[in-house]
Amino acid sequence: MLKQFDVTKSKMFRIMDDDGRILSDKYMPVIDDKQLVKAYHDMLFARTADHMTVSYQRQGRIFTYPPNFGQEAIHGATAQVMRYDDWLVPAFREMGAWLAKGATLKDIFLYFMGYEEGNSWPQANHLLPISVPIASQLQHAAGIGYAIKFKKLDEVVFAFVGDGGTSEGDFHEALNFAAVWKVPVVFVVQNNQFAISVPFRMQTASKGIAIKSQAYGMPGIQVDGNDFLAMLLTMQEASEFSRTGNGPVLIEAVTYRKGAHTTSDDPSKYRSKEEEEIWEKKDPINRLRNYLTDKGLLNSDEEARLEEQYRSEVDRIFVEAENHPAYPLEDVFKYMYADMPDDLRKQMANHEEFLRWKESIQ
Amino acid sequence: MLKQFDVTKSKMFRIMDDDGRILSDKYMPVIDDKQLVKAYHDMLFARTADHMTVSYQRQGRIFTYPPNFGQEAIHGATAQVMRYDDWLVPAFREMGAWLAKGATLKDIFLYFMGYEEGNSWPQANHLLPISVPIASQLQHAAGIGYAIKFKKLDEVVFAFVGDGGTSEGDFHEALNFAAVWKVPVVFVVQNNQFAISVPFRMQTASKGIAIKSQAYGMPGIQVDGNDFLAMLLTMQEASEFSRTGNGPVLIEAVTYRKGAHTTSDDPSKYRSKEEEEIWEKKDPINRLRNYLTDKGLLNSDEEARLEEQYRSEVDRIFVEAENHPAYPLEDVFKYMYADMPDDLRKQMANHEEFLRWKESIQ
Amino acid sequence: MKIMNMVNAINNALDIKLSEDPDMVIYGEDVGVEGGVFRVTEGLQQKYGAERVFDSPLAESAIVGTAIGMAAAGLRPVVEMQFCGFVYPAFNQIISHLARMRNRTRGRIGMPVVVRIPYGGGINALEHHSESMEALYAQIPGIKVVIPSTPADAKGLLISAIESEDPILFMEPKRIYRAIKQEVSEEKFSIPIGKAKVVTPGTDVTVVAYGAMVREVQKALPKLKEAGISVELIDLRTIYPIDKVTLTESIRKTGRIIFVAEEPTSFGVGSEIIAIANEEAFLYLQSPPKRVTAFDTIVPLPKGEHHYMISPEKIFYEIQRTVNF
Amino acid sequence: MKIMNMVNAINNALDIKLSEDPDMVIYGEDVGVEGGVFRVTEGLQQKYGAERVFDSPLAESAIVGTAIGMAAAGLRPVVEMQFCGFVYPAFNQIISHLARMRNRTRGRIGMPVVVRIPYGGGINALEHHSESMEALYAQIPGIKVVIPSTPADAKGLLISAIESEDPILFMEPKRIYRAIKQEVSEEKFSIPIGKAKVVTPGTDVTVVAYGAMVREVQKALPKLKEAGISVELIDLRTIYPIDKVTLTESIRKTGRIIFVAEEPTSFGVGSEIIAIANEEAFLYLQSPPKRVTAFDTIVPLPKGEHHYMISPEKIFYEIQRTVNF
Ligand SMILES: Cc1ncc(C[n+]2csc(CCOP(=O)(O)OP(=O)(O)O)c2C)c(N)n1
Ligand SMILES: Cc1ncc(C[n+]2csc(CCOP(=O)(O)OP(=O)(O)O)c2C)c(N)n1
Ligand SMILES: [Mg+2]
Ligand SMILES: [Mg+2]
Repeated sequence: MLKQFDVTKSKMFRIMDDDGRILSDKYMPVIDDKQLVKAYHDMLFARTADHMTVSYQRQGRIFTYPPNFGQEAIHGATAQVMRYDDWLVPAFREMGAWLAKGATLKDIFLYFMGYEEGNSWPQANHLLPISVPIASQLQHAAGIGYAIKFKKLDEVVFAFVGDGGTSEGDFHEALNFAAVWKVPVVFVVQNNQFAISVPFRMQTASKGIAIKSQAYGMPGIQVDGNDFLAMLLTMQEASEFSRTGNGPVLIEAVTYRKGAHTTSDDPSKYRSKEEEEIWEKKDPINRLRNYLTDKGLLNSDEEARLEEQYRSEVDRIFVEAENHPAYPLEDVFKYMYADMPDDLRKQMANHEEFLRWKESIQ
Repeated sequence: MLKQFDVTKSKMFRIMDDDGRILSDKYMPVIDDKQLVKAYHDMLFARTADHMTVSYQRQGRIFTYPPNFGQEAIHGATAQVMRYDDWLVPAFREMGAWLAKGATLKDIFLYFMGYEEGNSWPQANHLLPISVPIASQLQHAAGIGYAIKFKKLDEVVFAFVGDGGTSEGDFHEALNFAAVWKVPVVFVVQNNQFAISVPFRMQTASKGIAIKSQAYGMPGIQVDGNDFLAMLLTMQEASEFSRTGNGPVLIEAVTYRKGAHTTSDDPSKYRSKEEEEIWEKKDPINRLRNYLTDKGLLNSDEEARLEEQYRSEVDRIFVEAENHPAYPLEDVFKYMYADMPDDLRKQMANHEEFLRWKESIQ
Repeated sequence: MKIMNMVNAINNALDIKLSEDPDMVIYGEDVGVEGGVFRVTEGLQQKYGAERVFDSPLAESAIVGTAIGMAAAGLRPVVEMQFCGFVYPAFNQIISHLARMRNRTRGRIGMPVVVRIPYGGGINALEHHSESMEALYAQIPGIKVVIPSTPADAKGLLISAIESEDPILFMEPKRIYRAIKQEVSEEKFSIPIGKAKVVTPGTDVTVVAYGAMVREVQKALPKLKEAGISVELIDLRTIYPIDKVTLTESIRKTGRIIFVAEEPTSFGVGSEIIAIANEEAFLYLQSPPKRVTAFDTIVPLPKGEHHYMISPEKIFYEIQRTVNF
Repeated sequence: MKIMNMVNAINNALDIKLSEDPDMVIYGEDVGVEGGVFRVTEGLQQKYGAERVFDSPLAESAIVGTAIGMAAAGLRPVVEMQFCGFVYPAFNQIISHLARMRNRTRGRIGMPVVVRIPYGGGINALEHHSESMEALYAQIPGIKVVIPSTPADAKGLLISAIESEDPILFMEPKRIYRAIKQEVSEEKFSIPIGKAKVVTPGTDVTVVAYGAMVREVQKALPKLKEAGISVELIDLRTIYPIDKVTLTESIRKTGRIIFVAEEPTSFGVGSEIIAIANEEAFLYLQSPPKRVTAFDTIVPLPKGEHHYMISPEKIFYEIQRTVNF
């Protein structure tokens, strides 16, 4: 598909319709049924965790959190193609992909509870931390790509950014460097139609994002990001393309941020219920469920049981995270440099002296 | 031409061949003979001034200077379309365009002699100063475009940048903003094949620069920047397009930096004589001269006389600039803020005290 | 008079200036339809239209960069950087052009641009949302840096900033956006840039603060009074140019100076305050000028932020130690 | 031993480390084929190939940004910013990632990256080519800032910088790139980061300088000696973390401190030096610590630069006044 796709003309690549029925099986990803069901279950788990995180936030048990609701197929497809040695360079809204790369849900909770530890992901291989400054992480991806090529390794980088992020200069520079260096980076833009309150049409006057690949001389493709099968095929082809030394690829995954921007945001201020309803019909999990059900691969009883199981698993992990030890003073200083400079040591000692005084007067 | 040009397919737009013969008169700019000859003379004047500036620099009479040699047709064409109220947003290699916008040669000399005054251009209307941080000035152009649209004025902005400059994030952001806002900015990239020593092919993997317009949903065109007629038609159409409310345009003017990057640079370190000779044959002034001679519009005696006249005029102006009064201490402080803060006043007074002491001990 | 918090007061200042000056425009990420992530510009697009108050694409460099062009062409842009941690993509435009255009053109092109920057910690935010890096900006020749500490000051200073012919970074202590409410006149008034304010006169020690830290110092005042220490609290209001006259007078009177801020200790505004104390009042100093400032570390995520933030207890503790030096 | 200027010495340090460490790469604008606009990397591409020493597209943010990625993936990039005035597009990558990656990942991903920055005035350059904004960087928690003042120091400090696990901004005083020549060993040696050097011991006054200003102070020394003033000249070498031990010892001994630098006066390294003098040696100070620094203005273009640059005469004048305080 990637080869056939003409960013100046082709329509968004889809395999299934909004109801999960195959539109055309000309291009179908290779994946066995078991794996397909597993992918679906992983997406379900991610959604469950996501929903529960939002409610933990409402309960005041966690700080600001950016929901992933509605974008799970993108992460689920990424999960299927990422190998152990491949790299994942996140923005901040790809929970399913982090989990697939080896991040633990507990770490993710710790992070949004306010511990840096939760962003260090010791169990994960080749996973960069969450990156908040929009689009800046794409340059890291290009650099990792260079290192891979330099060391002649069999690895690919998957780098994420949002539609809003494509407006930043760092997006441009990262794609340009990756293309000039011809390094293995798959750039995935989650075009979820909004950058906080700003709709996509105010972000750029171009016909979508995939076409921006022309500016860098790399292939691009616009794909229905809520269509798991199309997304999977695209990721398979893109990663294969990059892995075999052809340089970077730009994927525009068209989706919708069904939730709020973060838990501090109220989308009703800037978008209509009607619009939300239109997108409700394109929900990626529903579509995949329909497809799998039609294929006789799902059993609704089991699914109810699974969801129940997921909920209690998530909750158990969350409570575990909540019982994480307090943040020691030393941790503020300890990781600033490889060796702590005297100055920092002294600032810490002075603060400890103050704390002793404070204790003494109480 | 702009409408017909397909950035993904069309070949570079040319009207004349390397010898100044018309390849096809399907697209010809409207310009009367007298004006055409004047344009040629202006280019000749700019080249004379440029060459002489380089030799002043060699004589140690001026500091670092970036030669314009070889790129005169771009500036000459711009000169023809810019109106009094239009804006010119320079990079640092468009001398002919600055002069056309009302900058005096004396000011230009003052600037490269090391006076800020030479960058203030009091005689020019709507001319921004020379901008050294690559590509940053394009954002100013987009902002001016917004102001023009906001105030419903009949003005266009001409903004310049080099091929190297297209790699900067600011280039991307500026074009994106201008396109989203649909403001009247003609972005002119002088693709002179080099960014100092770095050849264009190492700057981007895309098929040229015009195609980058696709990323912003604006029209783009690749034009032979050494072909005055093609350049003029392109500038006419682009400015007309922008002036009538259609938003920005991206022009890639393909040219060659025949001289060094600046007077501190030595191109023999990074490019071949053969390459230089190939481009020598495409010299914009020679081509226009051939064309005009064929049309019987030039007279070689007169040209010799003119060149002589230009040389003495340039030299007179240069000597005038050399006799510019010394840079007063106050000028270091005076323009920092609308009103000088006490602190600066005091720093100046302290320095004056030191100077008095220094004088006293001598 | 009306009860306003700082968000209301800033909104009110913007409203007044928008209605007065047809060339003023406001833009930035989410400032239009949504009215800003902190709701500071709420209602202004409805009132003045989407040509004067609008959302921009997500690119800080271009937000400042285009404001420079607009100012050159006669508009008066007031732009918002969404958080202090996201100004950096615009750093080049700020330092290379916004701060330099007037000087570069020998006064021909001034830069009447206001860049609003919510800054500072204490709101349990994500990474990059809590920094206090005002010293980075204060040291850039060609711009001015203003920080209000109350709703009324925010209004008066912002009106001055918008009317200034020079570029102003207007840093808003988001921690007290809604925490302090006071009566603020709905009429137009302005407070001069470059003048500090003596919040509480005193005789034993000069305490210099600004932004959210003024309130933290105030919280420590009763206990200090109890301890018999008379504090002269100065709200700097403008970080550059610093009001050395007010500072010097106070230090010469009290002989002691303590600087309280959220910023990291080294190479900060506090260093400059100490330098000023030395240059202007060396012979009056009875104890070493003291910085009560944050560690030279990155602001910890919320679970560690209490270690980092300056508390009234710490202010009390350090002031007492300085006075007993 | 071989006679080297600073360009030779830096080139030699890069050469030694390239030959030692196969994971080290060098890139930036014009550093490959051309060997850099100052010829600092000359010959290295020929020797080590275009995969290890190469030209990048023109984009500072991506130069630093990709270096961050390379470091995360096990390379050791040494990148060049062409001039001090062109670092700013990379400011976001420096402050938001380079300085923070280690802390953000609780030590899991370190950033062994060196960013070389030719800086400072006195070379009759175009706008933006003469700035000394080291304080901007020194105040960023998470990076270190190193500035050599001689060829040998440049070599030894750069070798330490490349071997450091922390990100280093290595600022090179371009004015003395070729002006100072000295014997430098061709062998590998390193000079520790974070340690200042007592260049000339003395008793009356401590003078702190770095970079090109060390030489300017040295030019003033004979006259000062004539005037009976014994100067202890300290070359800071590292701007962050500052060697407070050496500084404090010296100030306690001399009782007087003068800071000499090309940077603007306010909010600079000098402010921090004064703060340190106060915090560490208040009771020893016999006169106000003094900054002999540039105006709080933009560096003038060449015709005005003599007003701005610090001269040996001015250094003499200010030292004499301080000692006679
Ligand atoms: C450089 C920078 N500017 C502003 C912000 C504040 N901010 C956080 S998310 C966001 C919108 C991002 O939109 P998009 O890239 O579409 O990603 P999405 O949130 O939709 O996943 C903004 C403006 C930031 N984090 N970084
Ligand atoms: C932001 C920035 N980085 C680096 C430089 C140094 N520099 C000056 S000109 C130049 C090359 C510019 O190449 P190009 O854009 O093609 O313009 P040309 O010089 O060819 O006209 C460089 C790297 C600069 N001026 N600004
Ligand atoms: Mg989005
Ligand atoms: Mg060029």
